[in-house]
Amino acid sequence: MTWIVRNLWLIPALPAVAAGLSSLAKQGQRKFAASLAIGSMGVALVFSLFAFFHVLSSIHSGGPAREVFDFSWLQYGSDSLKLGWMLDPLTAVMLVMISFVGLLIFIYSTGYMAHDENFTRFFCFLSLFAAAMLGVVIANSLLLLFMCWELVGLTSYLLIGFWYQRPAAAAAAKKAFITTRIGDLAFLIGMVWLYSQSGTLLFYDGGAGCMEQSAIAHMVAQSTAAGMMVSTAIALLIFAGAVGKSGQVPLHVWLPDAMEGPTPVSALIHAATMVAAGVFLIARVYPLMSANGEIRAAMSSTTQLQVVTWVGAITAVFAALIAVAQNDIKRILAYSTVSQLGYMMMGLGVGGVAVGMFHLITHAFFKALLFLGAGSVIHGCHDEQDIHRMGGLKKLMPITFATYAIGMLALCGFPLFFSGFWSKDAILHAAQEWSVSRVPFYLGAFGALLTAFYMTRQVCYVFFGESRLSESMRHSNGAGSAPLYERSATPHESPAVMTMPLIILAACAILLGIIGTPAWPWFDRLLNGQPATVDGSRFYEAGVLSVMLLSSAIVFVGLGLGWWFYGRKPIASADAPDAVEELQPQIFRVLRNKFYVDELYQATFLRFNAWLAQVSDWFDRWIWNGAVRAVSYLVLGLSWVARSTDAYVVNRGFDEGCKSARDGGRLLSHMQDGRTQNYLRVVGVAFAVLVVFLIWGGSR
Amino acid sequence: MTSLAGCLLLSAILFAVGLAGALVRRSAILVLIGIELMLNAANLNFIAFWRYGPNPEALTGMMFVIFSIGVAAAEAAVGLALIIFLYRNKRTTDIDRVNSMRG
Amino acid sequence: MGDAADQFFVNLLHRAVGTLPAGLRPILSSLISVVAILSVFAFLFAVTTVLERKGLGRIQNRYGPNRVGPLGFLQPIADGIKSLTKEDIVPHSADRVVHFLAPLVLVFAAFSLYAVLPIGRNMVLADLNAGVLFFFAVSSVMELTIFMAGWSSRNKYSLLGAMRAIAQMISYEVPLILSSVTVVMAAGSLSTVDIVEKQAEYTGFFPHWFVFTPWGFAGFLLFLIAATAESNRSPFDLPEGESEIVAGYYTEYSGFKFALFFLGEYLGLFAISGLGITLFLGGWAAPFSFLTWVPSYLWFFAKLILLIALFIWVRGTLPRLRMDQLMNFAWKFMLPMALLNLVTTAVWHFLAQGVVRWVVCILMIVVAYVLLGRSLMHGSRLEKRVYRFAE
Amino acid sequence: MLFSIFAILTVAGAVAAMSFRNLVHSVLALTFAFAGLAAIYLLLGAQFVGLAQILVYVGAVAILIVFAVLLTRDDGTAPRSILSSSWKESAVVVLLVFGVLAWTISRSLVFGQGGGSLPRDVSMQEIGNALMQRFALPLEIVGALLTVAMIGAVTIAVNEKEERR
Repeated sequence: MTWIVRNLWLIPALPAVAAGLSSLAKQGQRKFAASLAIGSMGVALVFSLFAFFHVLSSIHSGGPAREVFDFSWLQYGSDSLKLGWMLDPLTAVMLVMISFVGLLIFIYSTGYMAHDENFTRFFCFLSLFAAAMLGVVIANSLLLLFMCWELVGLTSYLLIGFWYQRPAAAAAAKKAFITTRIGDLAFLIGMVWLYSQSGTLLFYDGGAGCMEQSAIAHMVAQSTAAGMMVSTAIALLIFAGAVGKSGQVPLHVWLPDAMEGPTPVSALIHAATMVAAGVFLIARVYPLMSANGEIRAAMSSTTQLQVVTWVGAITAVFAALIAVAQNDIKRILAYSTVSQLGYMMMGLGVGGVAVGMFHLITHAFFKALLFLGAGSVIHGCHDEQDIHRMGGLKKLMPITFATYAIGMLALCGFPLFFSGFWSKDAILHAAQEWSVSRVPFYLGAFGALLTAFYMTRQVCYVFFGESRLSESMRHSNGAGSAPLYERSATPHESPAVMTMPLIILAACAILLGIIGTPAWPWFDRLLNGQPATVDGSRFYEAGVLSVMLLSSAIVFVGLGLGWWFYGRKPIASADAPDAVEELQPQIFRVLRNKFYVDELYQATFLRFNAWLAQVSDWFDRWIWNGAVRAVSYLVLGLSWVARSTDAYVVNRGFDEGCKSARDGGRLLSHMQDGRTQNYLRVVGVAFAVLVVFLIWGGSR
Repeated sequence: MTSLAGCLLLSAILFAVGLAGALVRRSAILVLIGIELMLNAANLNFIAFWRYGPNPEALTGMMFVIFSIGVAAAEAAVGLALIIFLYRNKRTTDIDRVNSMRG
Repeated sequence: MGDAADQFFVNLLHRAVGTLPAGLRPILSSLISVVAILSVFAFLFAVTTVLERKGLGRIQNRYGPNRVGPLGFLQPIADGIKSLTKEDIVPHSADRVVHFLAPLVLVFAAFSLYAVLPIGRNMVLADLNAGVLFFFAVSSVMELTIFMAGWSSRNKYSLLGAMRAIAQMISYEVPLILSSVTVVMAAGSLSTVDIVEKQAEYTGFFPHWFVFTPWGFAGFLLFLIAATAESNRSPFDLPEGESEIVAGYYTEYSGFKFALFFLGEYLGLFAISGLGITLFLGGWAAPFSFLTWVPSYLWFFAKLILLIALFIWVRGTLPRLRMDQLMNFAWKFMLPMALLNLVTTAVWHFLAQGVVRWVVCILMIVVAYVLLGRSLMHGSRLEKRVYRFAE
Repeated sequence: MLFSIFAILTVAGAVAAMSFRNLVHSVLALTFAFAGLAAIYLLLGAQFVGLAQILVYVGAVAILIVFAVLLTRDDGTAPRSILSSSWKESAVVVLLVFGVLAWTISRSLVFGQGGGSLPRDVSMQEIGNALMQRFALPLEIVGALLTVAMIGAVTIAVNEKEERR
């Protein structure tokens, strides 16, 4: 076992140490904290590159693709709990991605947070997050992974609520934390179940691991009460954790709110790395996901994978639809993140690890790029986030515009030159060949269209036309925690420390596409642990070319539509209503004159979209929030359920029903008078009853 | 009659007395005392079962009591700290008047 | 001949008991030895009072008591008669029962401390295999009695004194116990008898007392200081600091009860010195192998007298501390040193015999001592005095 | 014989502790009860536990409670009765619990069977080995718990004035 494998723990350890040290730093010591965080991240990146090339060489020399290092953590009785880390292509790729993007975002943050007085705290949290995330990636034990997973959740909570003075931020942080808890609970149950089944939580332990043949077979063999295989049940439980963490329907509600945090955080945590952790988790436990009974061994896709696919596909379209109707620049990106995550899940479901992971990697780069660009825009416009109030930034912030455009094209999947195209194309191709159903394929295609559309809309609003910022200055006099620096009325290009990362990321967003083309499926092979070969003929394999053509066509349609609606003529003023929300007669006329498909479009799609947005919004507000609350107020659970239902009725307008329900709630809550002795008395009675019951049970 | 039953009866009586104190009195400190008493009753049971149990060599009951004494010390410290804090805020230790948790 | 003299009292006891009916033997034998111990140490108490007063007198350049009897050595008798005949005043608002119980329980506890002290070969009342633990358990009861005394007599000085005493005793109980635990670790037993047996061996003519090891020496010093504080003697006599709070927790006591408190204090002092002797100074073991013919109990009492003399000397020499100084000393110096001493003992235990472990252990202790002292000194700058515990 | 004496003393102490009006008195009675329990432990051959009981409860917990009592003088507004408002129901519950316990013991198999022979008292070495080997993990956990409890107690009860100083 080589040095790098034995000392892989150094990679997360370094940022962790940095976090610890900078937590001791005083508020004033900005340079110290920042340099510490960035330095540690840089070293971590170097180590990650070592690891990466180690894996490459071992693959090309036909060596083992996966090396693990286990150690026994604590001894209880005769048994012992083992933790460990592993180095395999998946880990290596994720390591490089995280530490690289993380490093760039750290550098960017020094510029973005320059005016915040809690600078050191910010970097302490960031480093802690990086440490936890790297820990997730290298973990070879589901337990270790879970610990780091929770740590990641915690840091996300801390960073969303970084500006805790804002009630919105605090609420968002709480929401994110609690919502993900729901998924994590399922995850925990699944983990415990897995342990009880396989007796270990190590993934790979020389044949004894829980992701290896024997354990899988053992789990496939049994079946639960509902008749489903134990492996399926566990896989679904774990998937629930992934759903919570990477914002799939129905647990996506927290992700848009998470944008209350500082933009670098949104970029690092809620676009590039943490939300991808769910996808990574699924990829990590893929053996379990694809575990199939001998009976149905013939059929390619397992129940759990089908669930993953469907959830992913639905999420992709669902979030994309919402994104079309948003006005906050960051929320648009957030919803697009959700939908892209849906793509990844779908890719995992239909096409296996490589497809999903490839999209994860490319998405990490261009979405980080987009967020940082948005951050730069916000920074330049003095914390203005409403795209109606921007515009004309193309001239004022040229670098930002260029990089943002690249990112946007990559996200839309603009053909041939951008990484997003190849990864999304791979997913679509896999979806098309999926044996179970074609519907995910169509959903994905539709999602791609929408993606192109709303990104175009956003870019038009933000960068084209003439600036509407001056008037917005009147509207928003210092939003929330606007850092106090001289407010030049005109937006300005951000400092180099912020634009450099943008440029680098943009370069990556273009170049990364190369490693995943059908002609040279280097990434795919890498994850499967084989060297890759260049072969142009693969383009002409079944369906590849057609799918490519189709998707690029979709992209062009989307871009075209977007441009048609928004870019063609500059938006008049900040208060001018959205072009598509049919409030403007001339756009109506134009559309009608154009071709009547658009009217159909108007009548069905936009209404549907608005309605769907409302419905989902309503869902967010009542159902899922209600659930979250119910969990949080366990003591008043019953009465709270009553409350949320009666609120639901209020929405529909049945007041008397609501009143009765509320009375019921109050009644129930009266059981909780704060008298300790009453509780104690109840305990005593319960004890007596229990004893009597047991004795009689025993005598029978 | 120092037999197992004797110990059990004694511990039952102690438990009941402690419970009475914890339930009937209104002073928070005395409630805490009652709880301590109940704890000791439980300890007595452990010792008794260790002493008359199948294999005293295992020392399990004894160990349990040692640990429970340690935990009881911690519990007393924290409980009294809480009571003092309560007193500092409400100027009373009468738990009839401490019911701000009522739903 | 030495053995006969050594075991004289033991054999005597056996003889005396042998004449009795078999049923009563165990009870009566222990009863007899209890009586013996009571009388011996009560006598020692009487003698010590005189010696202390005379010694202090000489230190303060005056004669001590020298009227009653030859050289005033009958003074204690006079004192006893006086305290017996004095009127026993109980404050009106006092809590009579507790006020009455406190001195009795104190003296009882103080006497029961001697149950586990081996005052000579085979001369121990009860060889519990948790003897040291017993000692500390009982001595912790004494704190409660002090509280009873202070609280029951409804007097602010009494209560203040009691609070001070309890705070001080609890704080110093920690280093006391920790420094004794080192010995327990080394001897591998909690039984005082075993501990003494362990020390009663000789290499050449040199004994295996635990004082003669680095950790033992440090432990002994810590033990001495903590013991002084435990028995509320100067320079740690804040609880009854006459100039501050009249007489501490027994302000309201008079006559015989006061005498009982006095007795209890001194008995506690003897007992804890005896424990120190047992743990560190080899109990009844002779200092040199060629002196083993001297009866063991004589050695014990010789060492006891020596320690008492040391205590008297200290009392005559050192001024009284301030309360916060007291606490700081306990928690910032004694406790860390005691803990480090534990570690040192473990190191000593696991290192091989020879020069190395001496060097290592001495270095550990000395370095720690210097560093700790430096750091504590470093913080202390002259500033306005804050009566944190007096307010 | 001895056992029953100690038992009676203990119960008397406990009852007194629960029924005294003056809290300090009840604490003293409580220590009496604890001492009785310790004696019973010694009687049952659990020397270490008995002495630890005295050391911890009489030496530490009692003092702690006494301090708490002195630190919380209740203001005069408290109603005269020492019984809580809902003491009747509580009494019923107590009787119920005790009845159940006694009934259980009375119909359990061990009832009426004579005591076995006293096992040779366990040496400290055994206890130490057990603590250091089989029960090492619980020991460490208890240590951690005590540390945490100490810190927590200090932080809860620390006086704001002293904080500022």
